[in-house]
Amino acid sequence: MQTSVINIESIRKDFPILKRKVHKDKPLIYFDNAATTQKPIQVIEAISNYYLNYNSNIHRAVHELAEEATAAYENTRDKVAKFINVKNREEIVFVRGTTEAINLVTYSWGRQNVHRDDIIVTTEYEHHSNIVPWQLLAKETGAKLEYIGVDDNGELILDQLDGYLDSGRVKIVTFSHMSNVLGTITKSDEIIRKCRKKDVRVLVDAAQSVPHMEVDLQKLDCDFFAFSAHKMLGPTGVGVLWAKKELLESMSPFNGGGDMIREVHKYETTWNDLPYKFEAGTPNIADVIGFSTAIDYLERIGMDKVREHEMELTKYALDKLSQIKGMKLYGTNEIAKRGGVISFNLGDIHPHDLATIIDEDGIAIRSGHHCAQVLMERLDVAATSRASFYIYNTKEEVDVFIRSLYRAKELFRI
Amino acid sequence: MQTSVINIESIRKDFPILKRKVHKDKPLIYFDNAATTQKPIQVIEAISNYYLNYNSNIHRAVHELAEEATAAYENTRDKVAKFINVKNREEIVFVRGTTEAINLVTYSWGRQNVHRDDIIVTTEYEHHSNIVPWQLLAKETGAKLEYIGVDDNGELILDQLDGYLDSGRVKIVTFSHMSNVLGTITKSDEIIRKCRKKDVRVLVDAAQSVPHMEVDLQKLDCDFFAFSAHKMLGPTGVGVLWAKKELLESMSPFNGGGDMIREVHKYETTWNDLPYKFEAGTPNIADVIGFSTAIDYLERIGMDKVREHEMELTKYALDKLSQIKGMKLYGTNEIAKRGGVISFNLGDIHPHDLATIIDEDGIAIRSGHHCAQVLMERLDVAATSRASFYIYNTKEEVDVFIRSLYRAKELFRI
Amino acid sequence: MSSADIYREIILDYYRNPRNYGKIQNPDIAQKDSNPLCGDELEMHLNIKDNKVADVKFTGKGCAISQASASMLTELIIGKDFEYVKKLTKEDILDNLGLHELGPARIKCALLSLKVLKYGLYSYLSEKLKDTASADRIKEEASGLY
Amino acid sequence: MSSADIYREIILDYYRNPRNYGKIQNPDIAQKDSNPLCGDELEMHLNIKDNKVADVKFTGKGCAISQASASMLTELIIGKDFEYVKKLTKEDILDNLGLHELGPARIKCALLSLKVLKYGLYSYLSEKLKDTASADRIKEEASGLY
Ligand SMILES: Cc1ncc(COP(=O)(O)O)c(C=O)c1O
Ligand SMILES: Cc1ncc(COP(=O)(O)O)c(C=O)c1O
Repeated sequence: MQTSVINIESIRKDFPILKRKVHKDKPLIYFDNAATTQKPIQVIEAISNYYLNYNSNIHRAVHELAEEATAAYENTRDKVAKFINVKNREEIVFVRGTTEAINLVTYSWGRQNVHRDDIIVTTEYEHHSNIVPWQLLAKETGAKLEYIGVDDNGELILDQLDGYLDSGRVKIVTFSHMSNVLGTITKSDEIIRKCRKKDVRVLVDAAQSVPHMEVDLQKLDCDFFAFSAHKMLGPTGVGVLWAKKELLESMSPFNGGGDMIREVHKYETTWNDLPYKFEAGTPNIADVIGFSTAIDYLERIGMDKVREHEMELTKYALDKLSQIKGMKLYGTNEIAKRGGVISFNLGDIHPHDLATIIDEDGIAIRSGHHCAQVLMERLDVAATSRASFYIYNTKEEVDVFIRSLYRAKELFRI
Repeated sequence: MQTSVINIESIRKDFPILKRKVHKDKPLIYFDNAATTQKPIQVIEAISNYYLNYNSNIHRAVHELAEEATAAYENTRDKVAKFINVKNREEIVFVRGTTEAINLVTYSWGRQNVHRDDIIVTTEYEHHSNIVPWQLLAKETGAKLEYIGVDDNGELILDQLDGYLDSGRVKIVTFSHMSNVLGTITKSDEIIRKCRKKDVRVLVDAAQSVPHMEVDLQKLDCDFFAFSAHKMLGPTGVGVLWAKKELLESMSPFNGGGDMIREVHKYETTWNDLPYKFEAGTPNIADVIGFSTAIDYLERIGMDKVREHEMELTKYALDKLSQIKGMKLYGTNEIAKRGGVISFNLGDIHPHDLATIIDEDGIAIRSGHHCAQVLMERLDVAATSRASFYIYNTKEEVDVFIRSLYRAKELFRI
Repeated sequence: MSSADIYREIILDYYRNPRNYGKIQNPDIAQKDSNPLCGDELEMHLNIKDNKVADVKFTGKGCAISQASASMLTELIIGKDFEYVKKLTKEDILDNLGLHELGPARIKCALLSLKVLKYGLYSYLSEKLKDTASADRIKEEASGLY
Repeated sequence: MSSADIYREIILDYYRNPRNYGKIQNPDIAQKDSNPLCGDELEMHLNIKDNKVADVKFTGKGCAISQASASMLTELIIGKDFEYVKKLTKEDILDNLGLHELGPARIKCALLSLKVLKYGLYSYLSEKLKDTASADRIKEEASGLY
């Protein structure tokens, strides 16, 4: 029972973990993709292959291994640039993940550009990674942090942005391209258009969008853009910060150390060219190289197909879920406005209890606050359960999931 | 021709890359271990195994994959604690590498504790990673950066430290446990004793020591300690910051984001317990797990044996090198005072040219400033060539290296 | 253990109808904690009289395991000697709940209330009774619980 | 290419006895750069008269390839039309050196002097001649060299 758009049977063969059993004999149903995705064998082998055949530190040596490793590492940069359609490869900075990317911006750009009484605007549906760094910056600089609210359909109340912008004191607006709890796809174009008019900077947290839909940075006219490899078939420990060249050039470095310098003297140092100025120390070479293969994999499927598949699956799941008595679903039910992330609560079953119960049936979902406690407060819940899909998930798996939810209801006698 | 202490034949079998040929038909001789080491098959397989069988995000989910991944990730923390003999596992913070570890300290501890006119003491033989972050901190706070000089034997002139300490204004002394250029093993005990008397903090950059000798943090009474997995058979993208609990507790966080928080509210946030307060965002899970296997591997050999083997090899190489006319060797020739890192210059052959020539013979060495430009200025050279050894290197390889140096001399007609 | 074993009638009952839920005015011990990984919160209030637990109440939000565990813990200690409370172990709690072999994530839910209790005792012992030796031991126990 | 092909007599001669090594007092163009990866440094000075390279000198430290390349570049352009210099390409330099198929790390050594020259031309064109169109093109070329 696959969706109509992609050949899931052949895709699933590339993911050896999907053959494993959990709790002795239950086939794994992995619905925790918003947390991290599984990796195709091609990515796993690309990493091994690096270590088996051309492992070396990069950039500074002239021996053959170093040249091969450097070429492969830098090749990923080109691939990322193409994947999100940016012109200048030197605008792609490799970091550990979305979290580090955003912290790089708050430390390097923020401390230079945000001052007392300035306003930083974020939203109520942000991941902690896009709240806490700004709180730290606000505390250090005396700036104010303001939130765009979320309406009952799970969408941002953009009128509130107008109010903030009218103050003339907003320095940056930062928001997630897609909510990791509600699945809402943010109306980025509208926000960016408004910000452009007031010359306000925009950061897009794309941790949940780049893995699941086509993104074109030459159309999306933001200033900073961050995402993680591990949420898009890639290895853990790699992420990307993209920023406009002029901005990166104007920013002081974040971490100091090897590779990011031009000349070090005892009391003064000059910086290397972009993007190296922001890549201090030995980077995560093997995993950056592995990430390249993940992008290849997604490109071969086609991001439009990935999106279509997830829409079909999400619609299928929402239809079935909404028929369960006692089911509370969060976020919009307009499929075009959301990604393949479904948050819910079932009766008075606490999400942790629910996750434990359905884990017994082999189903991995996430339960808790999903690093979005501000949103939990807004929704007035302590936690939700969250199922999130990716290219290897099937309608059949959704059926097993639904049956497991009925079992949970029985156990809780509701 | 192996050294007397370890069974190299059997070790070499674990490193598949050593079977590869470079420049068509030359067996690889890898002498660039100070930059990064090769990885045994066990480590490579541990990483694959994670992705093939239990890849999941950690700490926050209750499903079986997440529990397995969390246990394996946290198990590495225990292993690291034991390896460097620290009592409290929560003092082990995983970072990307030594560079990030030191930056974490300068940002989190430094900005809280270092003020205008305070003195930060470093040394002339530091890696850029242990200079540039302190320069950035000094610039921000108005503190002064002072250097302990290096004598002609390649050792620190510790009298100079006394002078700085007498000023009563020193806040921290930071030095590498072993120089990555000269191989000098720093007299850490003496430095630390002096600092303790004046209640001055000490950071030890252990990037070159932990991989090559036994380290016991209950004896070495420093405050901060940093090293990288990739220089000790482990994967790229993982490093360790160890610091005393009281210090970590007193420090404000570095990066903000998921996992490092206790409770996030719109305008205020509380921090998670140690060590999580300093591990923001999805960590490099796979590679932390792989690192554990690297430690197992080293423990099986025994760090005393690793050290002995390298001493024997270094002595062998130094003897042969010093017989080459026109050879300039840097650093002490007392084997007990140095590690397996040999920097040299041969006649007027520039190190890059030398590296290119011997690369043709399959030998990978490093040439350049080795991220130690301050030391290059002190030595009054633009660059050196550097050969550095590890457990899989043999005397036979040293012989090939020596022959290749004679070929370089011929090519340069010296 | 399987869900059917965990979510027995009695656990669900304590989850839905928690005994000793609420707060005490001017308690001798008031302690609060949360589990940063799942967001569960728990606060315990105790009154100590004549070396006995004269009253105990809790408030919190969280899963069935953490709430039932907290509620059952209050019942376990009310009226008991202070010494008894000081000696409570992880195993006592799990026995009392009838929950064993919980996974590493869920065992935290079961033990959150004991952790809160122990930290409360620690403050009480060190600040009010000036018994630093016992206090330190209990703090150690609390931080090593999970 | 093999070392024997790279380190020919002529390259070593230019490395050891660099022609046009030194500085010019009050040069029309003075440009400096370093290769952050290997630490090689290079500075070029030029005088332009009647649309011709009247004089050119360089100083620097680095490997045989980078120093020989710089020295041979000065010889190549001295006395030449300004237009000729503006049009110099990567291939011209490598032809002149007789070095082809250098690896990605070493090709930077061979091209550092051309990069410095182009950045120098860029400043001269944009600041002194106000020819922003040519200047921008040359800057683009310089930054795309390697
Ligand atoms: C002494 C020393 N310190 C710091 C570093 C930086 O380590 P990393 O690049 O892994 O951050 C290195 C190695 O590059 C080193 O040799
Ligand atoms: C919307 C969003 N932003 C940021 C993050 C943080 O990403 P990472 O943990 O890879 O740094 C995540 C995922 O955890 C996310 O979903």
